[in-house]
Amino acid sequence: MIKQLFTLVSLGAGAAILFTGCGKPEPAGGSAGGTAEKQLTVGVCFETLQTEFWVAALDAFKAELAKRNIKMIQAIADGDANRQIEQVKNFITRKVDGIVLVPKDAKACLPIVKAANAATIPIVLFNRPPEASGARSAAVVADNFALTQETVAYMIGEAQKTGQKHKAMIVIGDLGDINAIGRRDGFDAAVKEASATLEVVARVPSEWNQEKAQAGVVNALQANPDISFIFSSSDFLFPSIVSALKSAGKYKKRSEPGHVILGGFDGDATAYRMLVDGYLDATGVQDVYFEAAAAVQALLDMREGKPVSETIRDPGFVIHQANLKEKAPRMWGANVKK
Amino acid sequence: MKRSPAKPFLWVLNYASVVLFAVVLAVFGSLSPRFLQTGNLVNILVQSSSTAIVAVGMTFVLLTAGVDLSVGAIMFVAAAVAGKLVLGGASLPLALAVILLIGLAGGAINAVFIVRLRIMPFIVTLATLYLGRGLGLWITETRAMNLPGSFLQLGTDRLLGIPLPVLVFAAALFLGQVILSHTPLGRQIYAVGQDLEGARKAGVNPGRVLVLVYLISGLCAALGGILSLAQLGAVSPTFGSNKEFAAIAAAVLGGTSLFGGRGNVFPGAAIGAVLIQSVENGLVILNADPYLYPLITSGIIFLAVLTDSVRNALLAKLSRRKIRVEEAVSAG
Amino acid sequence: MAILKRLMLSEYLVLFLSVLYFVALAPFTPGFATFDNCGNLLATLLPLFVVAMGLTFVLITGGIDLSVTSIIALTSVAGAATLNSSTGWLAGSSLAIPVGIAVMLLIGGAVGLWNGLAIAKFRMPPFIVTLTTMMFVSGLAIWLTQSKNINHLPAAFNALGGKTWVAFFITAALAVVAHVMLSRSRWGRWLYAVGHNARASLISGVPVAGVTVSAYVASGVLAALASVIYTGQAETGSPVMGQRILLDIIGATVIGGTSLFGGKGKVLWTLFGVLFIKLMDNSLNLLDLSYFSIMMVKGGVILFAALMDSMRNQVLVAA
Amino acid sequence: MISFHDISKGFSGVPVLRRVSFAVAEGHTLGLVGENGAGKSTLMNILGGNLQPDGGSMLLAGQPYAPRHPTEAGRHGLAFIHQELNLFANLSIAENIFLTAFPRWGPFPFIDRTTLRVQTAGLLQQVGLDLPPETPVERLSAGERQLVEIAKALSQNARLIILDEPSTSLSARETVILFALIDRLRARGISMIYISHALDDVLRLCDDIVVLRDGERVGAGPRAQFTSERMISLMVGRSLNRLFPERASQPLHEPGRAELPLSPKIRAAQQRRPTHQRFMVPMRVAENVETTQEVLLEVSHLSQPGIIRDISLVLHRGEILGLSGLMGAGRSELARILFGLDPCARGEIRLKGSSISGRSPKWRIQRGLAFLTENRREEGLCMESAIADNIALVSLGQHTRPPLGFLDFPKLRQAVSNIRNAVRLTATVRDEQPVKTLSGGNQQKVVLAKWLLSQPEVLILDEPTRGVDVGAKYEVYQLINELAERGAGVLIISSELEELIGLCDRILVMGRGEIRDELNREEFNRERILRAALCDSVTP
Repeated sequence: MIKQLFTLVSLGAGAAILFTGCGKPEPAGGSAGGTAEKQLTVGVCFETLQTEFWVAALDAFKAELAKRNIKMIQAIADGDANRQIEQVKNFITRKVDGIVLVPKDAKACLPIVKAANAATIPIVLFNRPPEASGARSAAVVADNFALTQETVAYMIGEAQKTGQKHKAMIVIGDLGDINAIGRRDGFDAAVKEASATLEVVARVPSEWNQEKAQAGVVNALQANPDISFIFSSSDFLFPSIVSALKSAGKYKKRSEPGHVILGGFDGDATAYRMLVDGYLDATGVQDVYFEAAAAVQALLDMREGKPVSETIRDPGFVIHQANLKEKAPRMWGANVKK
Repeated sequence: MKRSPAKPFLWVLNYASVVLFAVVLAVFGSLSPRFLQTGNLVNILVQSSSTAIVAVGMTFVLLTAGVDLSVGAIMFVAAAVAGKLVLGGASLPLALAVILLIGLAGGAINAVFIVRLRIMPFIVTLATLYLGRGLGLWITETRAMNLPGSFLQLGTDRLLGIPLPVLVFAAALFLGQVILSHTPLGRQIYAVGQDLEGARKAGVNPGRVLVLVYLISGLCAALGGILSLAQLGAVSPTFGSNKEFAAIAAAVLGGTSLFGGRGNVFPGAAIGAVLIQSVENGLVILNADPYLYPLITSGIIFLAVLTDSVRNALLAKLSRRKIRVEEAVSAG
Repeated sequence: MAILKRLMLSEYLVLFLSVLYFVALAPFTPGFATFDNCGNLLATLLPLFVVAMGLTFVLITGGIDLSVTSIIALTSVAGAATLNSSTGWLAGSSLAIPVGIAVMLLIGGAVGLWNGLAIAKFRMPPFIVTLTTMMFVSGLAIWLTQSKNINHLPAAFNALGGKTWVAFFITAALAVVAHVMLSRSRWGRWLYAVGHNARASLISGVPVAGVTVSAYVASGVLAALASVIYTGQAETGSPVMGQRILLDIIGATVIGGTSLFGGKGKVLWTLFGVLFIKLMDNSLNLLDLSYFSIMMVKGGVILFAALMDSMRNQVLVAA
Repeated sequence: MISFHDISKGFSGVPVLRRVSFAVAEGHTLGLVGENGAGKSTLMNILGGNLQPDGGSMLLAGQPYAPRHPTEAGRHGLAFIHQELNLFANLSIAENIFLTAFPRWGPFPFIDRTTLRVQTAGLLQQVGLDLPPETPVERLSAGERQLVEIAKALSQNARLIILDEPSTSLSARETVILFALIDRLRARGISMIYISHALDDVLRLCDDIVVLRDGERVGAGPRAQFTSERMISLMVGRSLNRLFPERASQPLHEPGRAELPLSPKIRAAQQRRPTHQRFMVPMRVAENVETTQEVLLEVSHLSQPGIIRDISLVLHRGEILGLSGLMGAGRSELARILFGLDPCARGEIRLKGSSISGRSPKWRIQRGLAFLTENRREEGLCMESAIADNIALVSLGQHTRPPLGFLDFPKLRQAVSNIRNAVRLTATVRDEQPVKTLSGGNQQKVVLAKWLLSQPEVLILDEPTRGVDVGAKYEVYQLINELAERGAGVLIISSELEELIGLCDRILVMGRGEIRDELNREEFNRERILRAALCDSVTP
């Protein structure tokens, strides 16, 4: 009994330490020295941190806000729309001066935006546009659909150069995730035009899970050893795809014969490496830095009542062998500290 | 009881999971010739090896009427730390050793809370699931880590023409089954699962048994982690998530009871894991509509468990009659 | 020591812990103890409580229901598909909302019925049955909607969840009914009896199969009702609604003191459990912790609560 | 061998053992008797290291002995054979016997199956159990399991074996085997403590006898000094002049027994029969007292392949019908079929004229059928839940309040307290107390109370006095009598012949799932019954 009590107390202490230990957000997020006028606070609420892209984006915001000496507080909804509502309400409770929100999806965010409006706190939606509605907000978006379509179009161009017909595979993300769907649709749209050169023989659901992706690709290659065109809905799946290709002995540089045309989305470090090494043909890159800066700027403008356009488009860009040198600096994956 | 007329029929029921497995193979085989190619069958084994091994550990736990929800988290933490080490220039063997150690440590933590502090396994491992996931994300800074090729080597290397993962898979199964059916510990595990208090009265030390069981589970989780690392060559923030459910499903598919005391590693857990993987494999090979995957997989699992319980009901009936006959004999 | 003992034995232990937690953190947590925050807390607490109630019934019979989250998802999209004002089958009709909700409850009940029958009639293990149901139903929800969300829900419907006081009254009413059914009805007694000893109950004339099935149906229906609130709050029918809250639901119910082995549980306990979990969530992200530390603290606190509970039981045994 | 000196033990202040002292001589068998709750089990738990005494000491073979843990007791050569057997149904006989001492392959941690098999076979032969060692225990009858337990004790070459109620779950034949075995063991110089309510067995088997009452030693000495009468009077503290109340006679009245508040109807019935004023139990019909020709239960040509064959019987109002036979003769199976728990292929069951074949137990209960199973712990009670809840379970339906049909708690509470007085549940136990905290006798009374509350007309009682102490037994018998006298039909299954002979109007003898013989009260005769039961087995 006493022993138990002891353990209990020590455990409690442990929890407390955890609090204080984790209580301090990473230095980048911390306020960089107080200045004369009241320091602004911005709440950043991400839907998830499950892929490198989101981490990079969060870092981009940390950097951007630190640069402007704005305090940042963060919350991650871990993929739960209702929890996200709760978290933003918490921001409002804390009277932040602005909110950056990566909504779980384009529609579920409406009540959030309304709440922010009600509290007259400017809110910017990051990376995903809201549904048309009365709610006032600005949105910084890179269009999954358009950018994917562009990327795949480029890949198809590469494919046509080879002059023969290609069998294609797409690795689809989590069917419950709006991004995954946007990219899938982009792929389909692009492929539809090119039915002459391309036949889609495998659609592998990955649930954003590397193991499933890897197994899926291996199996697809088993079924169609002659697949020569693969699009991955996210760059973070490339390690799995590569290992699958390797085990099938199909992982070849562009220069080598039997090269499989590879394309992806996000533009992370892996993709960058693969581009440099000449394995990857193209990937659709979202310009995180542009997006972060634009979002923060929009917030400030809204505070000062300046007009801000409903949606700020991140053109994004397809990076490929041809434009690698020139585009690399703006590819977030090329700059991620490893 | 040897003379029971229903014997062949009973055999079919007894090996329901095996039969179902055969059916699945037959169906997919008939739909796509490629499915039954050795290459593909090997793929299935390789791909199911990780889950299967975790399921082996899970079977041990389930046999004691416990559950270990933390296996996925343990995999993640172990892989994350190992990844850091390797990227920090540590040697591969060291990394592997560390993974296994972390697995044991995870198991030990669960064991302490369950045995010493007498908290329900479900809650303890639920908590360690959260702790582990959080810890892992902390270590990886929620970034994906790409590991050097040496890991992938493990996944593709072959010994006597058999891929390493399959060998590890086989070894784990063999070991697990031997421990369960041919060592005192194994039989005591069954006893504890059947009736913990009774076991204590009978002089078994349930604490010791439980501790060992959770250690084994942790170790198997780590081993499973190594195998998936060997196939992925990377650690993503989702590494090992939902592994616990996959493992439990596999074990239960193999006829292991969640109430303890009944089940086995072979064919049980093995068949369970391989069956699920074959279904997903087959679906990809047939290029099925992605939306259908969960529907079909769950359908088949349900079917397997259904046959299993029908079988139990029938067995109960038959064995009741048998008892009567026996007693009539022994009374005569 | 004596006072500590009494506290530990009290069935309000979890409530005390929650209050303690609140008081302890209020000073350090900006905006924790404010009125609107308590509003938010309530808003997020209500639907979770509704699902957890259903789970409580099932746990009392000695089963478990992992399919509740998938029921939330399916009913969410089914309801939305019925009553949304753009593409809904009943778009604009005055019947839209009642029929839509009826559809949701019907589906929830149907899924529960499926679970119940599989478990009671075919003696299948609840865990695996509801696990497969979870996989199937959530897969179905996503398939039917082809991953798309459904919105343009009528304001009146959104109010059911969006307006916290409405949700509050719905939940309160449900809680009272559930409580009375458990403690004052014959059905309630049967539920506990089945959880304690199904064989003895059968021989004592308890319709064991019926009782079991009814528990799962109740769980399904309550999940559907929770879905009404969630959907209203999100103003959207989403095929992945509530996908990630399963562990929260089970955790809350069990922390409240409901036993996973059946025969033990109360609506009130579940309320405390839910309160505890939600307090934790809320405070943790007010504290601006990075989300992996949130996970870890959560784990720690769950262990802590469980430890309290097991100590309490040992005190009980000693006494 | 072992000696106890002033052993005292109390639970939360309530003394359970008061300075108990006695000794077991080397190679002797000591009979330990006493009512349930007299402290026998507590004493044995202390001996076995499950409990620590508050005061006093023990000497084992002259050495101070204070086990802290069951395993320690085992190491000292003590072996316990408990009332509820501690075997693992999912393991084989061999595995159960050697669970903690498997023979191994030399230094390796692997079980040496062949040695295991051989050794087990040897042990099974010693205890006279003719089954393959790898038979799963779930296939064994209660009696066979008992023998396995003893084999286990032998395997640990125990010097002191404690048998707690070993014969209760055994059929006549198995008892014979057991007793022979005990004699052999004693011949081998093994000391034993034999705890039982079957006093004749104690007299037959034991060299010395110790009687406990309320935690005190009230009698001790060599067998010669005892008769069952004396033991009973010592145990109960008052002398019962009869073991069995006479049928349909004026039951004796003891002071301090609870009076029941009676329904007007019953009261009216009483006015007519003043002799039955005492200890009434609520009954639907209280008119006809003598055994009548009115048939309550009629079973015709009931058959279930492999279970029972062509069973026909009638049970009249006010009759007590005994069902005798070996364990596994199909008695309990028949009962389960009658109650609708197991299927039956052919034949018909009629309750009060209307057929109830194929109906659910619930349906049968509502029409006045009640079934007290032989397996209290698994089928009779919810051990974890409160006494009151257990008692109320069957009759919740009769205690609801319109319009919503919610439970009427005051009414329910009243009914429960009436019934618990009627069955004379020990006054000190509280209604909220979980059943598992009760002694076997009180548990059985709770089961009875549960069924009496539903006011049945036909009761099927399967081993109603198993594991029940003498005093309680007597009260159970009286309850059964009253029920019959007040117009119920009782079908009672029992392995204790005396019980049936003392209680019944008629006895049916079953064997191999058939009815072998039928005896009316005047022709009751042990030999004939036994012969019918064991006609085709070795006669004792």
